[in-house]
Amino acid sequence: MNALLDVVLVAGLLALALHVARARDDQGAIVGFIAFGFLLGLGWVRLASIDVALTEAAIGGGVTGLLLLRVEAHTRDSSAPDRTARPITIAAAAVLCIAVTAGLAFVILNLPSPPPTQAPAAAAALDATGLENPVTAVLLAYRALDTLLEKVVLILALVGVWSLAPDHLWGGAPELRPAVVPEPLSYLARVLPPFGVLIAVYMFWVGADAPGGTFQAGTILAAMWLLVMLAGLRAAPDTRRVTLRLLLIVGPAVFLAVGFLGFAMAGGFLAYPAGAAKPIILGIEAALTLSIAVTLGMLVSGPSKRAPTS
Amino acid sequence: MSALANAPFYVTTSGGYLLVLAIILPAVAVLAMLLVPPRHVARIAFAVMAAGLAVALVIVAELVGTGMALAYVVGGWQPPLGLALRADGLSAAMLAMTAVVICATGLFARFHQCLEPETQDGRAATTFWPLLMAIWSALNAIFVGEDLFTLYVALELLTFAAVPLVCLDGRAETIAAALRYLMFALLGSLLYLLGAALLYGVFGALDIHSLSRLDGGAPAVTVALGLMIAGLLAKAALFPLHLWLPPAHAGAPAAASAVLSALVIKAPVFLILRLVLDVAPSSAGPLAGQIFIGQILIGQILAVLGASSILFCSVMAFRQQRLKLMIAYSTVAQIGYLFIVFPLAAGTETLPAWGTIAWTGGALQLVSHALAKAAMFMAAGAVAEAFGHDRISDLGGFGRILPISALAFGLAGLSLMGLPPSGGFIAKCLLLTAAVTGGHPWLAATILAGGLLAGGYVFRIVDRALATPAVELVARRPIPRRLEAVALVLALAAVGVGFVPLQPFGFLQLGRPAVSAMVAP
Amino acid sequence: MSSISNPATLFGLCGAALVGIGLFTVIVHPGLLRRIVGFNILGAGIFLIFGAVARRGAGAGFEGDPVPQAMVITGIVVAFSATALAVAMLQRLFDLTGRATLEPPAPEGRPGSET
Amino acid sequence: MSTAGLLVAATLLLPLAMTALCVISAFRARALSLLVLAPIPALMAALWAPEGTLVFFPAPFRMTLTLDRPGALLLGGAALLWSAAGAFAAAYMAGKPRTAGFAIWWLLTLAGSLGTFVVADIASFYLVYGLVSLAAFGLIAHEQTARAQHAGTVYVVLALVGEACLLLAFVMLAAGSPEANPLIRDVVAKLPSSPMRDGIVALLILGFALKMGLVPLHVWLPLAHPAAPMPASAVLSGVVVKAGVIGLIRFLPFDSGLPGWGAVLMLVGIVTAYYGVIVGVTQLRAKTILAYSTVSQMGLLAVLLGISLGEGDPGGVNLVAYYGVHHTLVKGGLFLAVGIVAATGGARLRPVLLLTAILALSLGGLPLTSGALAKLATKPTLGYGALGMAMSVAAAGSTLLMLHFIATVAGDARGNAETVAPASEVVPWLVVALAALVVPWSLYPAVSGDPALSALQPDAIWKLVWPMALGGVAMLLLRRFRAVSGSIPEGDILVLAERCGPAVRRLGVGVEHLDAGLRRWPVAGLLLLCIAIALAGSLIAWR
Repeated sequence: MNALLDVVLVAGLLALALHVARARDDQGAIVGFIAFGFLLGLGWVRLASIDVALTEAAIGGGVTGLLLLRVEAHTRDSSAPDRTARPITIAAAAVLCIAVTAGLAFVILNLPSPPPTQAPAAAAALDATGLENPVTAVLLAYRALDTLLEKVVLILALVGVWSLAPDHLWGGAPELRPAVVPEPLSYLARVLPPFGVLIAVYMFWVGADAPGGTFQAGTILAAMWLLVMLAGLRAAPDTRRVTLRLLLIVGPAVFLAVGFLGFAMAGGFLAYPAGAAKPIILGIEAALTLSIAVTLGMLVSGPSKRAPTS
Repeated sequence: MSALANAPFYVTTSGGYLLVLAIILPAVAVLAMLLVPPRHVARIAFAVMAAGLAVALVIVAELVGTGMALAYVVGGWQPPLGLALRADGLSAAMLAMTAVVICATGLFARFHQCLEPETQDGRAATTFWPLLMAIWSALNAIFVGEDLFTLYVALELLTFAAVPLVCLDGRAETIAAALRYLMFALLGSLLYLLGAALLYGVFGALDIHSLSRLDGGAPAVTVALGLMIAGLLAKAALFPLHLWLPPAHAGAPAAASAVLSALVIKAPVFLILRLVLDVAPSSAGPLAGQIFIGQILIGQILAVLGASSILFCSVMAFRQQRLKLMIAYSTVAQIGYLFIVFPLAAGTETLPAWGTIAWTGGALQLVSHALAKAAMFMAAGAVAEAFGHDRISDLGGFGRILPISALAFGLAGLSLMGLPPSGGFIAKCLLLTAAVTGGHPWLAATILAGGLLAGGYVFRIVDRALATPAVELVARRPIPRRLEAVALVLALAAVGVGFVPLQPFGFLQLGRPAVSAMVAP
Repeated sequence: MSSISNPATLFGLCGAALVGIGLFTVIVHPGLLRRIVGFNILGAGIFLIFGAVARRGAGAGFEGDPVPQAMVITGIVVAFSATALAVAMLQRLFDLTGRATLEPPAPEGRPGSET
Repeated sequence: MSTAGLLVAATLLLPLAMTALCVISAFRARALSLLVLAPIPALMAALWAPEGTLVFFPAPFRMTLTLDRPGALLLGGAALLWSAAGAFAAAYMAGKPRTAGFAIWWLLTLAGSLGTFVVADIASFYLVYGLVSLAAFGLIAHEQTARAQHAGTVYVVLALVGEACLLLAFVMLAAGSPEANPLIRDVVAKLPSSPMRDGIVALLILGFALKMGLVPLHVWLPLAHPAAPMPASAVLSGVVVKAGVIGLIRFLPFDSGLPGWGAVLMLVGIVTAYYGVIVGVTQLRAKTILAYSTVSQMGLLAVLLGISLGEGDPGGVNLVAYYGVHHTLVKGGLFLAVGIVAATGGARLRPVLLLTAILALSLGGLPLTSGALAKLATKPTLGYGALGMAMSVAAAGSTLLMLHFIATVAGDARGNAETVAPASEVVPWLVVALAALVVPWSLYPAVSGDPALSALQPDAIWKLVWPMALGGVAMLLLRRFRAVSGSIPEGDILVLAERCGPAVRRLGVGVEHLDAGLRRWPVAGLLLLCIAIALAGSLIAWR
């Protein structure tokens, strides 16, 4: 039964991916991609990675889809002729891509057995962190440096997006509200956010011990904020507002501060004092959740569209 | 696993925390810059530059003092579960070079910004600094990172910092160039990530030390390495994957071009070096007396690409009508030299790759090209600033108006041509010696032809600098001496590298296995 | 040789196919927006291969190796950052030129043209 | 370091220091008038430093200097000409634009040129050789006329090719040595047993022949030497070509000899000696005629070098150096003379032309002049067989060429106004001319082993006179064939090479097209996949 479900899932994923590759118009391709994202989330459930499944559904399907739809709507009246590639290019690309896929399939079918894994090592070290969810432990303890760098990546992407504003608008606010706000959107934006915030807080809280965590929670918060801004209930803030900037960096800053405190208190950068690891990690996660929510929201909002106030 | 394998390889050394600082200090600066008002951003940058330069120099001093690699186990979690940082001689040299070029670029950018006080606190000027700091952080992470996934994140950080720099002026052409750069770099990093996934599937670990000790017998390893190296080649813009580099590097502001051409493309090259030497299937390894055939095959493919890059892009550089495009094509050509190192530095039973003169030559080429190319882009920036354009044919006599820039360009050109006394000369001399003694006549011919073509395109500019045009060239605005002086200092540094000894350089072998017996005095 | 009915292998193979489809879209499609979607498909394929590797590494009471799972989460964030940056640049390019492609309207193959 | 050592070191360091001082604008403004001083340490070193002086520079400069017999001979002559030409330049260039730049290029060329005579290690030789080669570009292109630009371009291209040949040769030479930067004499001693011997020697000859201007690599010389300002022409034609001569002296294994390569060098030399004359007599401009004369004379030196190399006679190089000194001073004097004649008119013209004629005919072997001594000194080496005869006929050719030169100069001066060249130009010229006539006498006994008076024997004089007479007759014949003059363009076969220009340009355009194609997105993407598959595939194939 499960095997059948898997096959159907895989078939659906491949069909949707092919649809994205072949669709005539971008809008259809993006709708297909959003569906692909949610299907992929199911696939991750089947791979027993609930953490990833939540992230994939929130980001891959949700926020990325929103981002793509917005830009598609913006650039739709592109008058440039949609030149298609020459047949020879298509044929060569098809051959090479099939070759790559075949090579990968060969490797995947021949992966060593028994499979090498860090699961035992991760489990053995879990006690020292006081956490129950090993993925959170990897993200915030064992490989905390990766996560820290990743947060810098996120912020830097935002710096890059903001740098695309025209000079006279720099520092101003982005504009999300469409010319006409559809009634259902307006309604949803009024009703959903309280629930969203609740779910986010829950996810953040259980993240230490069960699937879920800072990134998933942050994404849901971001989605709620975006909804409010899209419906025009609240305007997007000026990108140079100090409060906004503070919220952006509070997560990474707390993370870094804890890292440096590790020098003094736990004998090394990003080391946690024995016994106090869990509360410290929760503190970092709380700050990160806020920052992620704000960063994602601003990333989707794009560069400034209005001159800064005052 | 033997008992030896159970002893942790990575042990935090006394100066190990410096490696953390090298990565984190610029990252702290990025965060701080977001918070403060625009007028303070540059101050933070200069404070961090001073500190970062000191850190890099202390790392070098520490390495020389102890004669051992620096290492740091982050958070105390041993790899492969946790992450480690490590700096051997080559890494330390890269760190120091990066620090010097970043600091020079910072000064240049500041002087440049001072030319237009009204935009000094504007978008482009303010955004420049966090991007520069992020590049620094990413480069340092790449030079000392030991985990392939950390390196992936650092590579992406590097790309996301470099791309906005390209289109900082906000013109449509530069945005198109930046977008092309972003997309091709993304293609490259995804291929790299794909390879990393396969390697994890085979080994269950991604730290370079674990990978280097495991048997690379599985075909998965070869597929993974092929994907990763190809992905990195795309990011290094080696011919024929250089589509993005000329418009991107030529369109960026002068200070940004200097960093992009001098440093950013060196990061993937550095990683390829590590993959080929440390991860590529050495099967039984040198101890069993086998020559690493896998490395040799990869090396030959890379050398063919490198040689084509040298010849093809040197001709392209010669054909350019715009100064900055010429310098950009010259970058692609000069990167080629770093890839012909692979067959030349093929190690033997008794002499590991890093004990060969070609290894030293390659490292010197990397450093001297970074210094010379940064100097060249800065000089070109001063020229473009003074005359409002960089059309080579209309620059006749610019040497009389901007003598310091012309001198900097000429000295940097000396290094690119491989003429003495310069770092480029020593590098190419060592590579040529390796090619001659190792029986690679085609590579020797390529090195010489590349030098000739470089001579051609450099002299074209020098000739313009000395020319007397029919219509006297007039500077649009005066260029402050200190702006030009930064370029000159870097060019002099490139020449100064020429005074290192002409032999395998002991410092570059520090922290590499089995060198204690063969470090040259 | 692992059994195909094993979900790890099946999804791994699916990932391989997605990589191929993603690469094809990225290379062949002239529209920038579609290329960005292609990158996301390519990324999804890679993450699925990570997922297959993670699933195979189940043990010690976990249903998968947590290390690659964490890597996927980090990877998704990075991929999203890339998408956001690319989309913003595409939008700006469109605002400035009215084009959503990098190819110029003129016939291709002209020397010096930015193709 | 001994005084002699200091002098040798100062040979190189003083001009470099003066160049560095040009950073200061006050010094830069006066640099031109100080040019005369720059070669003084070299002159003193050549006169007083004992043979075999060795100087080691401390690390990291890895430079070793030495002074041996041929080096000292050439160094002395070169330093004298540099100094006098410097004094001449101070007067000649005064008031002209861009003198500071001229002085800087002059000092750099000077440092490199004198350096080639004294450095002893390979890397430093390449350094100073590169310096003289590339800095000379600044002198050649100085006047910025279309001619000068063209000459400069041709010069740089060929100079870079020469550098590349030499770099490869030096690397191959040093490859067998345990030291990274060995002394030249150490590696040359091992050259005959090197497995890459023939390749190395071929590259050495190619590289240095380019600098000397041996046919067919002489094309840059008749373009470049006349293009420079007068004093620069003098040093380019007088001294800078000697960098090639000293290179061959230093790097070819004269101790053991290489008969095959000796013959090659000799053959090239004979061809060059005649070729220079034949093309030279068709030329219309005085400076170009002198440049072709330099080509011809360098051919003679190549013959001498070839004989020494073939016979393994290390003493032969002293003779080469002796002949080189003679040529340095005479050719320098002649180029300066062109400047003096152009600035002189009326009654003063006659003595000036007379001295010019004596100098010119000295190249043909006029008795009592340095040319006579040089020809006599080389006679025993050349022998009295076919080779000796061929060289005597070449001397006749030199006479012919010089008569053509005198006629041209005198013709150019016919319309000169009644003026007198300034003393500040005439004095340096007289010094060079005097030195050209006197110095070889003092060196003759040491080099030839005969007393100087032996050069006054009747049979010695006869050996010199008949070729000159032959040259004179040829000149009379030449006058009849007016069609000859101007029939061959400057740089002769270069014109043929430049026909290839369009083809090269087409190649460049082709490369651009290819680049545009490769840089298209789908193409680059496909290539990326190809490379990935090739990298992975090559490894799998190996398994």
